[in-house]
Formats: sequence, C-alpha cells, structure tokens
Amino acid sequence: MSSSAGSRPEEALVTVELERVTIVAEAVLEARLLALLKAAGARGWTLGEVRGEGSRGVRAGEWQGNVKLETLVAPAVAERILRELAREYFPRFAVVAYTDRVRVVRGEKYV
Amino acid sequence: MSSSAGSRPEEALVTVELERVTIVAEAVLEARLLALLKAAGARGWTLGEVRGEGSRGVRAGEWQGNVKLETLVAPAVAERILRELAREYFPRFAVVAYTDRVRVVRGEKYV
Amino acid sequence: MSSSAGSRPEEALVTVELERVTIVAEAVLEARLLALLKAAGARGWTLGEVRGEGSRGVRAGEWQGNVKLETLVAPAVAERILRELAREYFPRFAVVAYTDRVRVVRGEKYV
Amino acid sequence: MDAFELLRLNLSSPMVLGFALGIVAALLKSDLRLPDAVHSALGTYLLLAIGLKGGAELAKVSPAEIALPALATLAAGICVPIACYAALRRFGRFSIVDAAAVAAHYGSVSIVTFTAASVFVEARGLASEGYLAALAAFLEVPGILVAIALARSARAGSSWSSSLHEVLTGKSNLLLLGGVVIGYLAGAHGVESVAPLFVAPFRGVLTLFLIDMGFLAASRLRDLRAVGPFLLGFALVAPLVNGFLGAALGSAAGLSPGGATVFATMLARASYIAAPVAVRLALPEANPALYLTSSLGLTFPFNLAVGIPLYHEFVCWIQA
Amino acid sequence: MDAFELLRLNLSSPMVLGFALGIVAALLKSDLRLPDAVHSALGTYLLLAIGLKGGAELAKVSPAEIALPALATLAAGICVPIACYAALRRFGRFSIVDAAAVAAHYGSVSIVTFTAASVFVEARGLASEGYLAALAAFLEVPGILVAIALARSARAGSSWSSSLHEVLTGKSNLLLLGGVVIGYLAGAHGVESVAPLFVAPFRGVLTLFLIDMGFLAASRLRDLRAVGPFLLGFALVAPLVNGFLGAALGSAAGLSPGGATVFATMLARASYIAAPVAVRLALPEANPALYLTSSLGLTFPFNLAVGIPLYHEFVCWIQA
Amino acid sequence: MDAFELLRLNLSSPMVLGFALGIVAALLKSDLRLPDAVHSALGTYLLLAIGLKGGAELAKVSPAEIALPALATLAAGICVPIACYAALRRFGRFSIVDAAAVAAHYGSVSIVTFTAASVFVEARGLASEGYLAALAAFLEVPGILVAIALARSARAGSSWSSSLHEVLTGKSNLLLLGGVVIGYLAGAHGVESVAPLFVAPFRGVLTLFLIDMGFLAASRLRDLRAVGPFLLGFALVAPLVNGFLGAALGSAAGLSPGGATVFATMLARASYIAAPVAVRLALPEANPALYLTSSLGLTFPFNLAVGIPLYHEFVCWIQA
Ligand SMILES: Nc1ncnc2c1ncn2[C@@H]1O[C@H](COP(=O)(O)O)[C@@H](O)[C@H]1O
Ligand SMILES: Nc1ncnc2c1ncn2[C@@H]1O[C@H](COP(=O)(O)O)[C@@H](O)[C@H]1O
Ligand SMILES: Nc1ncnc2c1ncn2[C@@H]1O[C@H](COP(=O)(O)O)[C@@H](O)[C@H]1O
Ligand code: NA
Ligand code: NA
Ligand code: NA
Repeated sequence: MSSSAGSRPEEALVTVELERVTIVAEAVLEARLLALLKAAGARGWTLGEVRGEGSRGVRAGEWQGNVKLETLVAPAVAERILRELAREYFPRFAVVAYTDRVRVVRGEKYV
Repeated sequence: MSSSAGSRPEEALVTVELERVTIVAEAVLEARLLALLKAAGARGWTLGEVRGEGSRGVRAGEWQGNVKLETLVAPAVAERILRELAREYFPRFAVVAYTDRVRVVRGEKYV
Repeated sequence: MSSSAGSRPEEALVTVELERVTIVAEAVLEARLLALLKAAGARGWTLGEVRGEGSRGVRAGEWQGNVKLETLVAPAVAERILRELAREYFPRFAVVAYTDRVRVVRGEKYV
Repeated sequence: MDAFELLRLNLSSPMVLGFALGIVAALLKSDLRLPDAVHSALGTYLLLAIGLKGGAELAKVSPAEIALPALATLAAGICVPIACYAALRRFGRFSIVDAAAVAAHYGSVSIVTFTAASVFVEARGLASEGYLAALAAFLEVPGILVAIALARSARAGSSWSSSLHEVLTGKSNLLLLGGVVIGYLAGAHGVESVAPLFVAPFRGVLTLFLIDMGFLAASRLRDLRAVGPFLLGFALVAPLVNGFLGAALGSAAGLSPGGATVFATMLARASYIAAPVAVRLALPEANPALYLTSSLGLTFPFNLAVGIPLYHEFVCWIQA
Repeated sequence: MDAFELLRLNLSSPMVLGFALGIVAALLKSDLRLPDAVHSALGTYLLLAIGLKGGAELAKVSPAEIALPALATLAAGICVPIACYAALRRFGRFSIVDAAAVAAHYGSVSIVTFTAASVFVEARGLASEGYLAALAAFLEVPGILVAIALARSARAGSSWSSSLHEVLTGKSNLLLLGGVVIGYLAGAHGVESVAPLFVAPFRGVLTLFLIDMGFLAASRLRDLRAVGPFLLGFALVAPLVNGFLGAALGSAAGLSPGGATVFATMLARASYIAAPVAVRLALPEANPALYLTSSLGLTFPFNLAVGIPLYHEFVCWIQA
Repeated sequence: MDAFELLRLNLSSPMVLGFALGIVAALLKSDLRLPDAVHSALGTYLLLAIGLKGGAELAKVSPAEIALPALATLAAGICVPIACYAALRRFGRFSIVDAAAVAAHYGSVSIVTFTAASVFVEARGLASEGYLAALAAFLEVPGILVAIALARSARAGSSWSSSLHEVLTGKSNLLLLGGVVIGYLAGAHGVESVAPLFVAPFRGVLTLFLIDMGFLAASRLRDLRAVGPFLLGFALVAPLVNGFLGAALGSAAGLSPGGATVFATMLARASYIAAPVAVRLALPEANPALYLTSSLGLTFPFNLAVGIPLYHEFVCWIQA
C-alpha cells in the first residue's frame, strides 16, 4: 500500500479499506447531522434524498422525507459517529444507521 | 451484545449484523414491491429514485425510471424476499436484486 | 450454483458474488463515466443524483451537483474501471470510487 | 383554405415547431429535457386545464344535447380497441398479449393529441363543442379495459379488478375527471377566476410540453427496427382509419365542423401516458418496444404534424 | 347574502373543490401528488406573491393607520399560543412538550388559510386592507417562539437562540418577509411590472396547491385515532374561539368588514408549514401525530370549508 | 433623467431587489433556494422566451438592416475573449488554462444579464432592436471556442471537436437558438398565441430566477480570497471596458439608444451557465474558484446593480 496508483497498468491498484457509515434520517436533521459528522472527524459525505418507512410510519415529501447520508471514514471515526448518533438522535428522531467495509481507491485522503 | 448502547463512552457500541437487500426495479412496480417486502416480514424500507441501464435498455424518467429499494432484514426474511422476487418479477420485469451484510446500530428492532 | 433458481421453495436460491463498484463524481462527467463503464465491460449501471462534500468543497445543484453511479461487475472489470478512473479522472475532477462484494440473484447475466 | 395551406399553417405553429425542436435535440444527443418533476407538473396542468374547461362547458348543455356524442364516444371506446386487436392478430400475426397491449394504446385517449386538435381548430377560427373534453375523460377508461379483457379471455393477462382500480384511480384519469367535476360544479364563473392560470397560458404550456414530448418520441425511434414493417404501417394507417371513422361518427352525432375534427382526432390518437403504465402492470409479458414505439414514436408525431389537418379535411368533405 | 348562501359559494369555489379532489385522491390511494420540487416552488410563489402585494399596500398607508392593527396582531401573536397551551395542559392533560408543540401550531400563521380568506373576501366583492399580508409576516414568528419558551421554562425544550435563528431564517418566513420588503421598496409601480406572474394567476396557483394540500390533509387522517377526542374537539373549537376573537379585535382596530374577516382567519388558523419544522427540531419529544393531525388534518380543512364564511358572519354581526 | 436617478430606479426594481433577497438569504445561511428542477425549468423558460421574441423580431427586419450589428457581434465575440486572455496572462500572470477559462466566461453570453438590460431599457420607456436576442444566441458560441483554442494552442486543453459539439448542442445554446428559429418561423402571429406564457409573465419569472441567482452569487463569495486582488479588479474593470466598447460599437452599427445599451451589456457580461459546464469539461485543470467567483460572484451582480444604468449613460454620452 506504499506505492501510488500508477498509470502503468501492470502495477497493482492501491486501495484502502474504510468503514462506510450509512445514516437514514428525517430530512430536517440534515444540517445537524452534517455538523455531527464533521465534529467526529469525517472528511467528506454524500447525501441523497429518499423516502422510507420504519417504526415511525411512512416518511416522504419535502420536509417529511428522509435523507440518506454516506461517509467513508476510519473505523475510529465511524465508532464516534455511531455513538454520538445513538446518544443524541436515536431516542427522539427517525434514524437508522449502519456500517460496512469498502475498498476505496486512493483511500488515504479520507482518513 | 446483551448490553444496551449506553451514553457512557467506554461501553462498546451494540450492533447487530443484518442482511441488506437491495432491489433496483422499474418505478411502476413500487407499490407491489413494498407489499412484497411487508408480506415477507420486512419491518422497514428506504427508497430512492434512480436511472439505469441493463439488459432491457436505458430506463429514466417519471414512469419509465427505476427505484432503488433497500431493506434491512434477518437472513431468513432476505431469502424469502429474493425467492419471491425471482419467482414473480424476474421473468417479466426489469429487476436486479442483491444482498450484503451490514452492522446495524440497535439492529434488534428490525428483526 | 448449477441449479436454476426454481419456483419450488425447497431449492436453494442461486446467487453469484460480484463486485459492486460505486463512483461518486461531479454530474458533468455523467456521459463520460458511462462510456468508460461500457468500454471496461460493464453490462449495466444504476445512477442517482446526490449532493456531497469532499476535498473540493460542497457540491450541490443541477450542474454543480454529483451523481452516484453503481455497477455490478466481475472482479476483472471492476479492476479495469477503477484503474481507468484513477488515471483519467482522479487528478482533475471531484471523484470518489470504491468497491465491495454483494451476492446477486441470477448474477450470471451481469458477467 | 385548401389542405396544403392548412398543413403549412399547422407545421408553422409554435406547438409543432416546439415538437420538432425536441426531436432535433434528441437526434443531436443534446439533453434538452425538462426535469421529470417539471414534466409531470406540466402534464398535471394540461389535464386539469382541459378538464376544467370541459366541465364548465358541460354545465352549459342539456343532457339531450350530449346524448348522441356521448353514445358515439362510448361505442368508439369499445369498438376501436377490438378492431385494432383483431387487425393485429389476424393480419399482423401478433401474440395475444402484444396485440392486446398495442390495442389498449390505440383505444385509450391521448390528451395531448386531443388538446393539439382543439388548439388547431381554435387557431383556424372554428368553434368546437367544449364538452368534448368531458367526453374524452370517459374515453380514457374503456379502451384499456377492453384490451385487458381480450388478453385475459385468452388466459394471458392479469387480474381484472386490479386493472380497473389502476385505470380509474390512475393519476391522469383522476386529474382529467377531477377537472371536469370541478369545472362542472364551479361553473363558468368559477373557472373564470382561475382562467389567468388555466386558460390564457395554455398554448404556451402545451408548446413547452411538446418540446419534451418531441424528445421522448425521437428517443423511441431507436427501437424502430424491433417494430417491424407491419406495425410501422399499422401506426400510420390506424389513425387514418380511426380518424375517418371519427369524422363520420362525429358528424353523424351532430357535431360542428370544429367539434367533429376534435372528435375525429380523439379516436385517431394513441395513448402514451395512461396506457403504458396500465399495460406494463396488467400485461407485463407484452413487449414495450412495440407499443411505445408505435404509439409515441410514430402515431403521435403523425397526428400532430399531418393527421389533425387531414381529419379536418375529412370533416369538411363529409359535412359538405 | 345569508350564511348558507355564503357557505355554498365557498364550497363551490375551484379552490375548495380542488382541496376536495386531493382528499378524494388520497382516499382512493391514487398518487395525484405534485412532485416535491413543484410543491415547494408553488409554496415559494404563494409566499412571495402575498408578500409583494402586502408590501406594496404597506407603502401606501401611514404608520398611524396600521398602528392599531399591528398592535392587535402582536397581542394576538403572544396571547393565542399561551391560551392554547393553558387549555391543552389544564383541560386536555397534555404533557408539557405536546401542549407547547400544538400551541406553536395554533399560534403561528398559515399562509394558505390567510390567502384563502383574502380570495374569499375578494370573491364576495369586499375590499380588505392589503397591508394585512405584511402583518401576517410578523405573526409567523412570535407564536412559535412563545410556545418554545413555554416548553423551555418547564425545562423540556431545546435552545432558545437556535430556535429563534431557525424561525427567523426559515424559508417560509424569509420569503414572506422578503416579499413584503421588495413590495414596499418597489412600490405599486414595481409590483405591477411583475403582476402578470404574481397577481393574475394567483388564484389558479392556489387551486393547484390546494389539491396537493388536500392530499396531505387526508393522509393525516390515518392518525386520527392517536389524536383522541379532546384534541379532535380542540381542533374544531380553537379556530372558532380564535376566529371570534379575531373578528372582535379586528373590528375594534378599525378594519373594514373584509379586512376583519381576513384578520379573524389569520388568528383562527393553524400553521402546517413553518411550525412543524421548527417544532420538530426544537421539541423533538413532542408527538408529530398530535400536532400534524390536528392542524393539517382537522383545523385546516375546517377553516377552508366552513370557518372562513363563518368568521365573515361573525364580523358582519359585530360590525352591524 | 440623471445617472443617479437611473441607478436608484434600477436598484428599486423587483428584479434587483429579488437578487438582493437571494444574497441576504445566503448570508443568513437560510435555505431559500428553488429546487434544482425548478431552477432548471425557469432557465429553460427564459432562454426560450428570449429566443422566441428575438426570432419573431428577426423575421421583421431585412438582412441589410442587421448586417452591421451582426458583424459587430461577431467581431466582439472573437476579440473580447482574446483581449481578456491577453490581459490575464500578461498583467495577471495567470496560467494558460486559468486565463483561457476566465476568458471563456467573459467571452460567452449571459442571457440573464442580457435580459435584465432589455427589461431595464423597456422600463425606461425606450425601444430596443428586438433582433438583438437573436444575435445574442450567436454570441454564445465563439467566446467559449476561442478561449479553448487559445488554451489548446498552448497544448493545455482538450479536444476541439468535442468542445465544439458540447457548446453547440449544449442545452442553453439549443434552447436559445431553437427559440429563435421557432419565433422566426412562427412569426409575430404565432408568438402572440403563446404570449400569455412567454411574454406577459416574463419579468416575474426573471425576478424569481434572480432570487435564486442572488443566492448562488453570494455562495460564491466564500471563495473570494482564492481570487486575489488582480482578478477582483479584473471582474469589475473588464465589464466597464467591454461595456464602453459595446456602447461605441453598437452606436456605430446604428443601434438606437435602447438597443446600444442592450448591446453594450451583451459584451460587458460574464457567462455563468453555459461557460462553466463547457470549461469544466474542456479545461478541467482550470480552477473553478477563479472563473465562477469572478463571473458569477462579482461581474454578474456588478452588471445587474450598477453596470446596466452606467452603460446606458455611456450610450447617451456617445450618441449625444
Ligand atoms: N428495516 C429497514 N430497512 C431499511 N430502511 C429502514 C428500515 N427501518 C427504517 N428504515 C429507514 O429509516 C427511517 C426511520 O426509521 P424509523 O425511525 O424506524 O421510523 C425510515 O423512514 C426508513 O427510511
Ligand atoms: N450490472 C448492473 N449494475 C448495476 N445496475 C444494474 C446492472 N444491470 C441492471 N441494473 C439496474 O437494473 C435495472 C434493470 O435491469 P435489466 O432488467 O437488466 O434491464 C437497470 O435499469 C439498472 O438500473
Ligand atoms: N469521505 C467521504 N465520504 C463520502 N463521500 C465522499 C467523501 N469524500 C468525498 N465524497 C464525495 O465525493 C465527491 C468528490 O469528492 P472530492 O473530490 O474529495 O471533492 C464529494 O462531493 C462527495 O460527494
Ligand atoms: Na394518455
Ligand atoms: Na405555515
Ligand atoms: Na450563460
């Protein structure tokens, strides 16, 4: 993992394993969740507008809809994000959060 | 995994491994697919509007576009969903379905 | 994996493990990235419109937003896509790319 | 005014030129398309506006006055899809589901084609019976149901009652019908209060919408090869036959020259909004390349550019 | 014109019929909804349009002229949520946060209800003080803040200053206020230059928007059981009490019959755009089923269909 | 009317006030933005509307009449980006790609600035040559191409032909040009039939669009530090120089005072719709913070608030 991803095809492609944290939450929380991510050390995020249903019923529409937020982070940051979420948001808001592992090209820059 | 996710930082964060079933299908199927998920035992879902291309050509636009449906479920429910999909929808509609494993915070509530 | 997914419930569901390549990139690149995927051998793709933030600042809106592109491919194709991306797009555009493994129903048709 | 002058006038209207712009954009692979949300909103607008107008006009006429045109509409609504189905099965050797699917499209209403005919007639300075829009709303339903019944009777299709529910509560049907009811209950006075939105800008919105439709129609031409020579011919001949029939039937029902032209177009059209969704769900084994390319890629542009003035000629000839 | 005739006229207006169409569509489980982007754009339009008009009218009157109505607005803005809170706590035995959350909705402005009252008054041929729209803009803020202060004083709520920022810079508040400022600075002449967009089609846009609101309101009725008999009664009695109060207060402040009707409706309304977002963030422990169902599912339709003509009767009776 | 009065009138127009509202909202971090789909639809509307009008006017004039103005447009279209490039390279010491990227923006047309100038002139009661909109459509292309050619000649850029295709078939170019062709072919009579959508509400739509543009412009100011003092000066001086040149050139080509003002603004503008996309793809090494902040964050607001009345003064002074 020390060599850079080169233009010479024979070189192995450098990837880094990172945690992908996915958060589905009510859209009104967007600004607060982004602040939470930053505070926990995330260097970037990607957000899509979605609808959904869970224990709090159907959620759809401009201000009643959900957002799906994904961030690629180091395991420690992931842990921090989830812990913070569980403490601040789970009891009172419609939020689902989970993680999995992905292999990121040039992943160094996200850690 | 018996302790609850606490507000005390030193405690381990409780997560549960669940199957995430992802279904990409033509948008006109939305209502039917949601009914299928419920019947199979899913407790929630998240849906985004997407475009795509596969063996049936490009799919985009309001009634010709696709939806991407994700649901977090126990392995047995995932199996049921995929089997039902393969039987009812694969032969006649533009549908792709796959699963992977994710670690869900407070995952107990989805099983 | 030799038997076909049958309508008889007792049969095991046939799935194939494939690489899911996810690319988040600025929306103006859409046509070029789709061409790249095809050239590399992908048989399909799914695209959603997203917003995001990374090393190049916040990206949102019609022509300043991002797209999230996912394609299910064989490992060799994934490698080709990522290598091509790293060579052509990483140095000059806002792009993030990563892969993970998923179990695809009737996955044979994507390889 | 002779036929060529009519055609020239039609082809140089902003509506038809807008449609051509959409086609050109698609051929140049330029992304001119309106966002989906806006396309959908303009469709909502057109359906409501046409419904409102039809409803307000409906409130003005006596049941006796519309009895004959209504009967003619119902008869056509049932016969056209059956005739199309028979032609596609016998002469085109189509499978049951494909024949039924295409027949559903030629039996259901295309509100944009209808509207284009109204605007054409209006631009020629002719009056047309305003309540026709209300009849169009009722034409939406039987065509699709008849076609699905045909497929089912041959054991190929899906459940009747769920199709009925889907067609009746489908967005486009409900908007058109809802517009008619609102227009009827609110009356001319009520509709006037919303006229600056629903009447004055109507042609402009139609032009904008047609740019987008031109793009969609051209995108369908990709599949032209899949369609084959028979369906290609069918897509151009069926509207002519139906249009001629409509001109005769409308005239027989006592409609004015303008009204009969609109009525003829109402029958000559092929649906591409309500029918595709209903058919996709009810007859999923049918091949979308066949019904979409013929209805949206061929019959719709044909009607818009050439058909409408032609049907008007038919009417003039019949009523002369 | 007697009360029943007024009610009949109101119920047969395109606006109210559009609202009914939305309800019917929701009950039929048909997806008639406008795309989110379009719903949001129409909301933007309505807020700006009402603000522009209010601002232009504000520029015409002297400070002395509006001093009393402004004072009445401020007083009502502070007292209504307090009274609602007290009623819900004492008689309804609601929890502190739930009482505060509901009170915030009945204390904040509903621009669509306001607008419907203006259109109702206009359609009856009555003048109303145009600057009321400007006052409505100022009413948006105190209601929510008072309610949050009540919850906080009982240690249940969240930070004051962040709520203040959220309410003040909230989209709907900024658009309404921004419209007022633009209308004020550009004056009647400036507003006239944009009138073909912001004035003429206004009622039509409101009708379109109300179809969507009808759908949303009906979707809320699912939660009716969660609401319970007390809140159901509250949702119908509170607007009556507040409307009567508004009729009296507006008349006392010297407003015309039309203006007093609009003012009464201004107080009788329940917010369902700005308040829900602010409350969700400031009082997340409050149960949305309670405040959304009562404000959007019950009070809003009640006002639209029955309330507005009734408040007009109140005013006629008081000013007689 | 003296210069200060002109400025005051301009600053109190709903358009400019709307732009200011957008700026305020961005500074308050309020999310006032129109949904992307609606922003894009309003842009489509403006391009089509301006094109339609220009095309209909073009149909009225003889080729001789527009020969000189067309020549002036072409000359300016080629010279302005070259001059900007030279200034940025020599005096600003910009890299080749950054200089070319910025030059492309100052050489391409900004249809909103153009439109604001037309509205300004109209509001002052002056006529302006309607075919200028058609010329603007042709100005869109050379600016971007010249700039890319400059970069390529220095081996930095990407393929010529793909850039040519992208610019020509780009959405904004095709809509503007398509509008001109439709307007030309449909003629004044045809355009009148869609005037209730494309003409009457035009200023209102522009106002709505400018609220959004104000928000975008203000968001760009974040990057002001990255821009540096030279580019900051350039963003304010270039429009002045180009505007003065345009005033002289337009007057020399025989344009009326109103027309010359619009022409001057046409040259003084910086593009922020077509150019950014084309440049991002053709010159990806160029720094977007530089070209977006200078064109959208600085030159555009400058033109809107101060530039247009100033160019009118230039014209009055030259033609006096
Ligand atoms: N089992 C699930 N699978 C996928 N998404 C879910 C699931 N449960 C909840 N969600 C999403 O998370 C949101 C909030 O969930 P809840 O708090 O349970 O109402 C829902 O609106 C869905 O978008
Ligand atoms: N290989 C693939 N990777 C990602 N998405 C795919 C792939 N193949 C198909 N899809 C998605 O699934 C939809 C239906 O596929 P198909 O039935 O093959 O036309 C497409 O429109 C795409 O959105
Ligand atoms: N750490 C991250 N996690 C999730 N998405 C990211 C991350 N970093 C960047 N992105 C996405 O990739 C886009 C381009 O990233 P960049 O090139 O770093 O500006 C951003 O606009 C985000 O949508
Ligand atoms: Na249709
Ligand atoms: Na509100
Ligand atoms: Na531009």
